[in-house]
Amino acid sequence: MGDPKLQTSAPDDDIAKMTQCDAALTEHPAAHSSDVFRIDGLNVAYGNRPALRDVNLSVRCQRITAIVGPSGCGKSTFLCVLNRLTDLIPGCQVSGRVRLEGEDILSREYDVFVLRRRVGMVFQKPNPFALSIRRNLALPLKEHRVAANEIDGIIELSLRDVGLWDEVKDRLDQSALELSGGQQQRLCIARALALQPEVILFDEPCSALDPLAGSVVEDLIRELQERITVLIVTHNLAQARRIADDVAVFWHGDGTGTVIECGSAADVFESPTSEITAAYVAGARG
Amino acid sequence: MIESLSNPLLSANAQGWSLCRGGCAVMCAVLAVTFLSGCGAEPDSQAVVRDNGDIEPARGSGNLKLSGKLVLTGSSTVAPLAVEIAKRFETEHPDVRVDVQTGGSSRGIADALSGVADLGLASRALKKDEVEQGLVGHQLAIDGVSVIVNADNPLSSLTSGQVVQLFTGAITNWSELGGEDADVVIVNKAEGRATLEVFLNHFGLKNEQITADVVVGDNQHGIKTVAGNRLAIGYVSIGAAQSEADLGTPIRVLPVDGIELTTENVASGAFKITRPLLIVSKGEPTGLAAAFLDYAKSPQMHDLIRAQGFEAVTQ
Amino acid sequence: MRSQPRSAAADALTRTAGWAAVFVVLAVSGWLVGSVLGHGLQEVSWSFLTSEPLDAGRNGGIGTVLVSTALVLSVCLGIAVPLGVGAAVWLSEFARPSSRPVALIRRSLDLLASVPSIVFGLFGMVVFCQELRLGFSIAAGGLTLACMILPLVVQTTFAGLRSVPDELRLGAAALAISRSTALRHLLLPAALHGVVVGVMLGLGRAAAETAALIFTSGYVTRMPESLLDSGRTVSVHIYDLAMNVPGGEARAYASAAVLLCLLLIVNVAAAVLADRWLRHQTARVS
Amino acid sequence: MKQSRSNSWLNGDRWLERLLRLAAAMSGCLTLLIVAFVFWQALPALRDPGVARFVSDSVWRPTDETAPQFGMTPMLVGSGLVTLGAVLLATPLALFSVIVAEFYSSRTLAWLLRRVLELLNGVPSVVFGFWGLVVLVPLINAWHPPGQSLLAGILVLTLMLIPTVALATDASLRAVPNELYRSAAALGIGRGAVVWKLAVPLARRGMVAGVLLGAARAVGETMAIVIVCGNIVQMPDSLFDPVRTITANIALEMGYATSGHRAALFATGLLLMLTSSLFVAGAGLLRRRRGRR
Repeated sequence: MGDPKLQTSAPDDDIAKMTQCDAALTEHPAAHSSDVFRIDGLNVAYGNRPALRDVNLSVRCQRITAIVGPSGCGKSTFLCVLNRLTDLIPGCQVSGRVRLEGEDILSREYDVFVLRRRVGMVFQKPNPFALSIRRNLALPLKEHRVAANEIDGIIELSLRDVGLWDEVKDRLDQSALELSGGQQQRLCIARALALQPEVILFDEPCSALDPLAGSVVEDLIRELQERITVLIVTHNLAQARRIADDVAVFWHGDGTGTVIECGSAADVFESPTSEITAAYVAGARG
Repeated sequence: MIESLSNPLLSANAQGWSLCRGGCAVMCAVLAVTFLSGCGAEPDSQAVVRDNGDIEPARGSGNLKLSGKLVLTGSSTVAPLAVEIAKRFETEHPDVRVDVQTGGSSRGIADALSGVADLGLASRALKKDEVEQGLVGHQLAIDGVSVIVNADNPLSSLTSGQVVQLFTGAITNWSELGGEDADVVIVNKAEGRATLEVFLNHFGLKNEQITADVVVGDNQHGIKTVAGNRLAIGYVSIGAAQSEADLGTPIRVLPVDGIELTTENVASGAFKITRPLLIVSKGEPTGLAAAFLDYAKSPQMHDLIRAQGFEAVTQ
Repeated sequence: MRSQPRSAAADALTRTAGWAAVFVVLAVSGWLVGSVLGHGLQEVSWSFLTSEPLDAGRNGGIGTVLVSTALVLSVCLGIAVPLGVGAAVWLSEFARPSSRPVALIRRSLDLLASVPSIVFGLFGMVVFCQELRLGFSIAAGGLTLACMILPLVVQTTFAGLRSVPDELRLGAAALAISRSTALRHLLLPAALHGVVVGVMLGLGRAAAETAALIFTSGYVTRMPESLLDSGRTVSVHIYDLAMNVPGGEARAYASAAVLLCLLLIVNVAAAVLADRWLRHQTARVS
Repeated sequence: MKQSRSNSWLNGDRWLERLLRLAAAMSGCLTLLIVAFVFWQALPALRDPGVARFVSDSVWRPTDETAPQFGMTPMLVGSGLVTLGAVLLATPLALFSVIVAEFYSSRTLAWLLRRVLELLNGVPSVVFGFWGLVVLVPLINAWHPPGQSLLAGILVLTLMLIPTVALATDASLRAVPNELYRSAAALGIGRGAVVWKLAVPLARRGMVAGVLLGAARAVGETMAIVIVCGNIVQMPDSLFDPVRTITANIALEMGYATSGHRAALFATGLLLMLTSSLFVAGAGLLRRRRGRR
């Protein structure tokens, strides 16, 4: 994976996969060859307190899947399971099966470093490191043994991808903390993109930004969809309607979250099967 | 949440006992390594001294080449003097190293007994049980104990009886002795100090009879306390008191029973509140230790002894 | 803290109380430090700094004593800093916070901090000088001091690391950055002030220590030839002159003034270096 | 190929972890070693007069040939009072100074303050004691003799604690990222609120650590206390009464103590460590309970 050749060839693989992608909605929970993630019977608990119960979901390749639902229903926890950031939380127990292209990522043998490289993540609050803009991107690249002579190229490419290059190309060696909030968030996305992930998880990426910066990030996410599978947690139903191909609605009962509805955005928003979903998305309509 | 997130851990479970065991093992290993290196270093200190046992006839003569290392530990009162003697000894015998360490008379005695030190330093006479264990005291110098008051105190002398009354609380106000109308502040020495024992013995007191207001440790501590308190009365080593008074520290040495507390009076025995300053050896010393002891007791050392405010013993 | 004063009033109160506190602290420290320097500096000369003590310290200088001090402190910091920072990093970044070893180690370090220094001295004397046959030596003194300042280094470094926000750790993990890299480039720089403060506090305490050293590194004023030689440190020298040598007060002040000046130089150097390193870390071109 | 590479990263981490764990374990074991050492030295006294006598005897007279007495309570109280007083005085002074340095002052003054505190931290305790004896004690004496007193001890110790508490607090305040303050200011939150509701809670851990370290230093401090506290073994009735702390007692008598007396001194040291560890444990419990609420 660290081999630059492999990296440059990765997009080709993605294109190949895209051609296999079925435009039709995947029937839940049936298997589908184009599914990136298949989650079966996922349970998560913090100590004795269950947080997610029996989550079943498939995530389609090169689509934007929006995860919506009220606060505290385990959406962010769910994202953290997908790149095993849950490992970092003491007392967090995860059971069930989460398969990334057929491989069970929850198994002990599965290498989390490989997983996190394949599945990038962007957080709600921009979290650039207290380093220069350049080093923010270079540090993870070096960590993944990307050849030194390629790093500058990848940095430029990634910054161009997020539309930041022209804004920062003259001050790459200044602290990333001097950027504005929106710029910081785009830097974080660029940082994730630089590692050529197959999937990017967004945890409410726009909610800490002003509306203008938020819409820039939103547009960016929509562009990414052409190359990468996107999972996005959002409170903003309007945003979900604007960008999502598929939608999964999380709800909580007895303090435990679960998926109550999933499907294409059109289906979920226009003809929800569950009454709760109907009531919930009514907010988005109104 | 912050609390619960606060320790990122990639499934590395810390097992308490294996941890402790590992730690102990490493600790032992480290100790062992240091131990070995310590052993390696030892011969050039102790063994040489032992070698010197063979040239014992050289006692006291500076002509014969002495070499090796001598360790002296003990009384903080004697230590500065011992350092000066050691320095002079080293210049005469360039291959000899004499290390002086402090820590109190009891330590000097204990170290001489256990062999940690070649010679011990003590600022009091040996007790009976210490002599029974084979310790020999070699008197290096003599030190007097004098009563001191603040320089503002109008008193010019005291009788033994007055000292006893003051320290036992029979007199609590300076006006009873013709001073100002204020409470006396008694400065006593801490348990175990040689000065305390000498003082108590001389006046026939017991420590629990003394109604102390302040308890001090070292001589300088007592001097500074009396210097800073108009109403204080205490007792300290005479050499220290005199040299401080000469330097302008606001204290005054009070003659007791009319005997001026000069070092000459101490030397002649006219002044009786005295204590011996000893070098202690286990059995009769041999080799380097004996050479050093003879040197220390020789009359050439008298200037050093007086420079430290003590009185030399004239035999 | 629990009361919720109105912001403006709280601000004014905090400001007043704060400046009062600063005034008290500066005034009293100034008084103390000023009186030491005032009494001491007039005695300080080049020959005082380079020559050997004479006449129990009343004459001569403190050259050999300074050398011994430097050696004892080097041994002490050379052991306590790696050990202490390492332990703090493990406690903060690797161990579970509620696990028994962590609680045990932290509790025991708290206990260690309250051991009277004279007990450390006796411990050092028995363990390092006698059992390990180091004798009265600079090595034994340094080891004893290392034991003494260890809690200080661990606790301040630990506190510094714990104040680093967890987003940084999650962000690094999401980019599949290994913990060694995250520590070196992200966490330790962020906690640098804690580490530096820990080391500085430890250094100051070690330089100021008397009781523990009288029993271990000893009282000898000769120029040390190796770490196995006994050597008197400045604070032991000050103690001896002030409390044990009649007429030693002037030289005690002079030695204290020298000690303070040296500490000031070391502290300023450390502060400047830490700042510069932080800036360098931010801006370094990869 | 993926596997082997990533495993090498993991191995790096694993080795680092082992190394660090070793460091932590060694630190822990060191304490065990010291406690064991003190216990071993104190054992004769724990056996012979026995622990009960430490509390039940009314006076401390360990060298009496006929009826030695081993009452440690007044000295334990002395240690406790001196520590308590110094911590109560030093904590607000340190905390407020640090807050000023961080939020209210120019960078130059903050820098200066930090250097002064570091300098103060490196002043040998004998210098504190000497200064206290020459300057502070005569002042107190003029007010209420004999001057060497609980109060003098508390004041000198306060001065010694301020750097420890302040610098530890400062370090954790500075570790709170600046944007946090900036964003709070941007939201129109006043500085007072930023300080008390944002910065102080975030840096709480460092503060508590600082105060605990300071308290521990206060408990263990010897030289300065010996010089200014007067060292009379008694229950003080007022701030102006002299007291003897356990550490002062050890320092005063250890150099002159033999066998049984020496063991008794170690026993006082052990008692001191146990008491202070109980307090630390109690503080920890309190913290945890409040954290849960």
